Amino acid sequence: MSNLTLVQAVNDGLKTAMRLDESVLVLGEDVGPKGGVFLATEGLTTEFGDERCFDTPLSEDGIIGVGIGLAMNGMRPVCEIQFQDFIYPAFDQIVSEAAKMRYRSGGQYTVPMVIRTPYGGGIRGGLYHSQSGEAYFAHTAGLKVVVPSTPHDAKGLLLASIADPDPVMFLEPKALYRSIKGEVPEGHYTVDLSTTRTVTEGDAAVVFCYGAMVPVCTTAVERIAEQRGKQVRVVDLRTLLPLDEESVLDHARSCGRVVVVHEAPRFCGYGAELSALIAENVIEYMEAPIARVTGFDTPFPNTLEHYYMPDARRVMDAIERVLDY
Amino acid sequence: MSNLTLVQAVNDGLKTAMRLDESVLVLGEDVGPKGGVFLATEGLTTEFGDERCFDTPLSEDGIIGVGIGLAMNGMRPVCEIQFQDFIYPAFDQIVSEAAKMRYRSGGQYTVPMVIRTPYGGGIRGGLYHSQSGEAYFAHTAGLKVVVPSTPHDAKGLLLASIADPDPVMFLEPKALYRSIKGEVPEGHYTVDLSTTRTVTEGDAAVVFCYGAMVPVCTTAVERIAEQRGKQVRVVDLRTLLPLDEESVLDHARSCGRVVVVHEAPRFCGYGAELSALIAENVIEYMEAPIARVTGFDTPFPNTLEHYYMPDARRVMDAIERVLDY
Amino acid sequence: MTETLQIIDPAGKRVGTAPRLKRETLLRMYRAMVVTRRLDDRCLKLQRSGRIGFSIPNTGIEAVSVGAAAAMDAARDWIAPSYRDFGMMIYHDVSLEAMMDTQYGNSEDNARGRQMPVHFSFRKPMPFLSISSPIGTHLPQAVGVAMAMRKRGEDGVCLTSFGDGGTSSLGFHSGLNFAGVYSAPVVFLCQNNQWAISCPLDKQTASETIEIKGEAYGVPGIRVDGNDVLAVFRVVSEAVKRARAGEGPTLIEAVTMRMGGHSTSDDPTRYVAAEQLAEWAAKDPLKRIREFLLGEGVLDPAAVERIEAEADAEIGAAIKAAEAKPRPGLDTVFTDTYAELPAHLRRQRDWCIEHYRTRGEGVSEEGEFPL
Amino acid sequence: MTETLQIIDPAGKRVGTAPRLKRETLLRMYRAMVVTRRLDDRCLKLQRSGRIGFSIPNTGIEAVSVGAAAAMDAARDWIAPSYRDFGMMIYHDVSLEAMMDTQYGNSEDNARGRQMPVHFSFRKPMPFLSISSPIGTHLPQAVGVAMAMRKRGEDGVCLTSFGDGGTSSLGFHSGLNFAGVYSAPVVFLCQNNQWAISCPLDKQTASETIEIKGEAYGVPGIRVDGNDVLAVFRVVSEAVKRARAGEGPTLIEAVTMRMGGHSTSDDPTRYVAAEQLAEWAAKDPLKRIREFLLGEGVLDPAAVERIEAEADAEIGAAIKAAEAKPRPGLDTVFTDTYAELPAHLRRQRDWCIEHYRTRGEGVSEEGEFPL
Ligand SMILES: Cc1ncc(C[n+]2csc(CCOP(=O)(O)OP(=O)(O)O)c2C)c(N)n1
Ligand SMILES: Cc1ncc(C[n+]2csc(CCOP(=O)(O)OP(=O)(O)O)c2C)c(N)n1
Ligand SMILES: [Mg+2]
Ligand SMILES: [Mg+2]
Repeated sequence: MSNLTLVQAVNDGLKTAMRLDESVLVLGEDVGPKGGVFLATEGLTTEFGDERCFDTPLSEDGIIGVGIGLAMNGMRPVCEIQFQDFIYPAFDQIVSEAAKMRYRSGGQYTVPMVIRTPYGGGIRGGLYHSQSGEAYFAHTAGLKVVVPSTPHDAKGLLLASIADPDPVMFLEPKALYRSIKGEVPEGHYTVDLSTTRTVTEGDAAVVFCYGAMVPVCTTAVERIAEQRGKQVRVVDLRTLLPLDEESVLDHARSCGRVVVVHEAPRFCGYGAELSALIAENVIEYMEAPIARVTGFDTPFPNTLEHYYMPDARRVMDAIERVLDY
Repeated sequence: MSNLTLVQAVNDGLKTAMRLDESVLVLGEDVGPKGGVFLATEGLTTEFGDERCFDTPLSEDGIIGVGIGLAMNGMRPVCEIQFQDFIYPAFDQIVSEAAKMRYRSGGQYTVPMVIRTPYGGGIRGGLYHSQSGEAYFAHTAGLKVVVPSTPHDAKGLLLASIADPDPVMFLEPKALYRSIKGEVPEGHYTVDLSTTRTVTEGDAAVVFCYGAMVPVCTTAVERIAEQRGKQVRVVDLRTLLPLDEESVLDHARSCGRVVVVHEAPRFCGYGAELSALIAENVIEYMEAPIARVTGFDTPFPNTLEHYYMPDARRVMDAIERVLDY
Repeated sequence: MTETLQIIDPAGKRVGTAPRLKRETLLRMYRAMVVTRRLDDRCLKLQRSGRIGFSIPNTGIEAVSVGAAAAMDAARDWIAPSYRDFGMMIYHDVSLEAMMDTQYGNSEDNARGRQMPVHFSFRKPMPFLSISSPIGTHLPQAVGVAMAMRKRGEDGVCLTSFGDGGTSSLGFHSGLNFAGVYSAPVVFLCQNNQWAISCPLDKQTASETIEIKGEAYGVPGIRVDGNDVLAVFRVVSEAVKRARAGEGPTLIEAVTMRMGGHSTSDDPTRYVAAEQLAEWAAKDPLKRIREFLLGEGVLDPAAVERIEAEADAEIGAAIKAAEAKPRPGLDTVFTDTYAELPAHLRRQRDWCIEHYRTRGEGVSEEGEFPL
Repeated sequence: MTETLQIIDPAGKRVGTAPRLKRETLLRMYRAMVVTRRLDDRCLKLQRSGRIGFSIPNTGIEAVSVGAAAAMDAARDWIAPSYRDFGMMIYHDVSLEAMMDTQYGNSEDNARGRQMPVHFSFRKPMPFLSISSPIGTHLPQAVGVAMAMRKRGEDGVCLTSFGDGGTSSLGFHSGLNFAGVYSAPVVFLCQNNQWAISCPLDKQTASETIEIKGEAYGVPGIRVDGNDVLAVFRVVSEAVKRARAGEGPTLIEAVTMRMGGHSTSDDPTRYVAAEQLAEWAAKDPLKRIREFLLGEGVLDPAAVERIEAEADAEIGAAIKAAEAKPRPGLDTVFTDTYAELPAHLRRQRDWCIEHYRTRGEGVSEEGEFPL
């Protein structure tokens, strides 16, 4: 066990995978000598050489396209996209190619590739260093979408993603990169994909969240507990696709009151799918409207980013709304 | 009035706009002498010359990027993307640039541009000539997303979109291009964006749909009326973003039973937002689960496409489920 | 203007030094071109008669596909073809029945009937990367495939083929750039057939040639007569040799002409001038190699007839076999989305199969459907 | 190797024919370079002291921005700059206060505090296209801007600037290709400053030069000493002349060096060798033009001091003014998403303003926030 930040846990996960498996490669912009703009790949080129961790030209299309080729021919590429906001030049390679290769070739060609990228607000990055695009990927059949919220899960989910036979979008909450530390086991271990984590117990209501919103929601339910003595459950989804739908429906059924939280814009955001699943399968158990706490349906601002992003107080308001309904 | 197919109505709309406004331009692959692969731009180069309707190199990124530049400098470009499946190379220009230009420049630069593209299944096009990607765009603040389902609306909504000061994704249901005809007024008229259309009256339940699913849903409710004497309302959303939420909530409230239909994959599809809106605002009026009838969460197949796409019978099953709940 | 390598002139006369090739190799190339020409023709007819949904004309470009494929070693190389490369698979003895299974999208189609016709995907006898509709996406993928071999210390090469329109795609730019930077063992083969659907070359790019685009990436370029199968074979062989030796990628521009429509959905008379077709008809690649081989005594009129007759028989048999196969099972709509069906897809599959069973339409596993 | 145009050598001696320029123009260029150098320095200090969030070092590249901007006509041309082009706006008299408003993201920032610092956007005194973070997206946009002028029969030209890393982007490929095909009046200016964050030029592309990439698009390319403001001015002026005359686009490679970090978040000592910096320090563009103008008698030591003092005063005043302005109002989170606020955004705005009012945080219109 060692006490690591989330970004150190990612770095540890990459090193662990590369030590165990020669075919694991890391590529992306500035991942080499510089170690990545957030230092997630620090030391990899030194330890594994520039054949296994290498800088690429400034082309996300190239990074993912080449990654797909490497993956189809026996390698396990881990591609870094410097900011999730800059992934769109590669959208075609991800959505048209990586996600559909197995299907369209009847399994003859497959893409065991991980795409790591920091997402979300909180660093004063404005429109293009703050986005949360998970819904674009969660709507894309053939992809898996993973979002860790603790150092332990970051390493365990990353190792599970690298071992996965299909392409995985690994979205890292950059707001948590250095703001939280946690115990991380040495060496290799995995956290199963498509499993949720119950962060706090309680059945007055359930809050579904992921990534950087997990600590925000935890703070909110702690205050609710203090102020109203009500125990609210927080569930960290961890894998957005394929989602553990049974778990979501069980939590919703047993609590009867649901709040869904994410920092991405609301309209057609990931939270909509959670609400829809519940409204379609367990609506009869709902004792209140299904509330959403999200970013606004605008681009991401800079000076006022903290008024854009959901915070504990906004989550508390929603919890109180469903409790008092 | 003249009786036109949907694709002829689009062509008529383009000619009408180009005759009235010098600044309206049409660009895209094969839109010139060939008249577009679906003939939507037939005759434009002949009538308006190749300065106003011109073929482009094979680059969607270029088509949209150049279109944005034309729009920022006083033109009203109408860009054609040959199939919606091929729009992803331009995803960055659409999502990062067109959608955010007004916001990030404080309104100094704006993008009055229309992106026309045929979407959806039904022509045996397999993975890459059948997709329905509306949810990707509906989740993108700054865009408008319009989907016509009749020749009359196709022309009227297209003219409204061309006149709109913001970028509009104009998704044309290719399955309806020639399969339906309808009366279309001569000359210029518009159908307001962000307004829905009630296709059939009734209050036993309401079916929300758009594009190629509208006739499918209409057939389904007719059969339901015959077989069970229940009148079910069909609402054609027409504009997916900004959605007329009040109208959706009113219909849901007054019917109490809701079915949402689209051919795109279900998970994080557009239907999820409709369910979420209802579950958040009028859940107390719901007398049954909110049912979704959609394509499956897989890529789009070819030989078996008719088993992938929702048809009247699948919509009927869902209506009966909510009626009998 | 860069000169264009030619070995056999349109009349079939030798004008350059032909590569030293065994008699069998020459016949194998010729045979592949004959089969390609005739299979293409049959597919167009099958489409017109409504028995298959779609096809892509290959007439006029056979020398590019076959000449290039002949330069590749099935034992260690990969090919990432375009959709207009029937000849590559045919040269490497992919079974015509397997190809027709994809044309019909039947239960034995490698792509399980999920892709449109002509979107082939084979692993044997050598890897033919799954063909995609989006243009150019396979170029950076080919670079990755090639880099993987280098990283493992193998000496394989990846050949990737695309059209003149493909040079405008994202994948061309990122593919050539990455290949140049990493000196990847890739051969980029541009089948310059003058048209991208209705877009003529001069509206596609203002560059003097396509071959010259290699300069932008530090990738040597060369231009070859695409209707001269021996010339194509030679330049691709030389590029493969360089790549194997670790000397990096090459961009080859094979100048030819699309003699048919873009696809069975296209009407080229709307935009292709009759003169252009006539001019190119005189340079027909198949006639050219036939005349050459007859002159060299490799072929005689009897052999010509025999090869054509064998080709027709083989094609006929393949069509008959493919047509007899049922449609894929309903479960193939769901399988291969992931390695394993996740819970939500299991539910969707079970619902789907049950739904259509109650409708009396389609039984999953057996793949039988009422007409 | 293509030769690189130079007019003034590092010592400030004339080695080529200088463009005929009025005294005032020379002084205006010099002044703009001085202001750029000093404003850049102040912004880095403001960031270190936490008064602004971020900035982009401009030191070393001033001659590229200023020389190019000086070739543009504010009355009819457009500029689509990169984020490392302070000098372009400064040359064209964009007010330093307006620039600092963006650096602070205050209530008078043109971008309403929505963008990060250095993402400028101006309409006056001439159009400076809104700067985006995504690399290369503005190239095809610049082509569209230029095409619009042609279609209206205007003779305006659009200058667009980007870095060496930008040549790998989608926008470089589509922008140059479309410009070549439509012969659009665009000047593509690559500020080759040797680095893309930590990626050196030879890992960015294997091409011999960047200028040569024009060949791939039929766009003439030329290479110029980017630390020689007169040489940059001359090649850009010639390219503008061609473009105005309807002779189409040009690709210019201005060879220079990024003397600071990529941004205030970057530590270049991790990857840039001290030798490289020393070598380029000797070629400093500002010192070079100063020596030249002193030699020409256009400047004297007193004028040098005066110009620097004036610059500092102006910069100080701009910072003081910008810092005094409040943050933007809460409603600016919602406005400008569309021309008019749609119903759902009106609801979200009203909820937001009400929510934070009850929390005692922030009153919309007035834009006042408790610290
Ligand atoms: C990204 C993308 N855009 C558009 C299309 C539609 N399309 C299919 S083939 C084609 C032309 C391709 O021309 P070329 O690359 O020269 O190949 P050829 O068909 O001539 O062999 C186009 C535009 C596509 N398949 N993919
Ligand atoms: C599409 C995209 N990918 C990655 C980035 C992150 N990034 C910002 S600047 C930069 C390097 C740009 O280098 P260059 O084009 O040479 O311009 P310079 O900074 O040297 O002026 C990178 C990789 C980005 N902004 N956009
Ligand atoms: Mg072609
Ligand atoms: Mg640079």
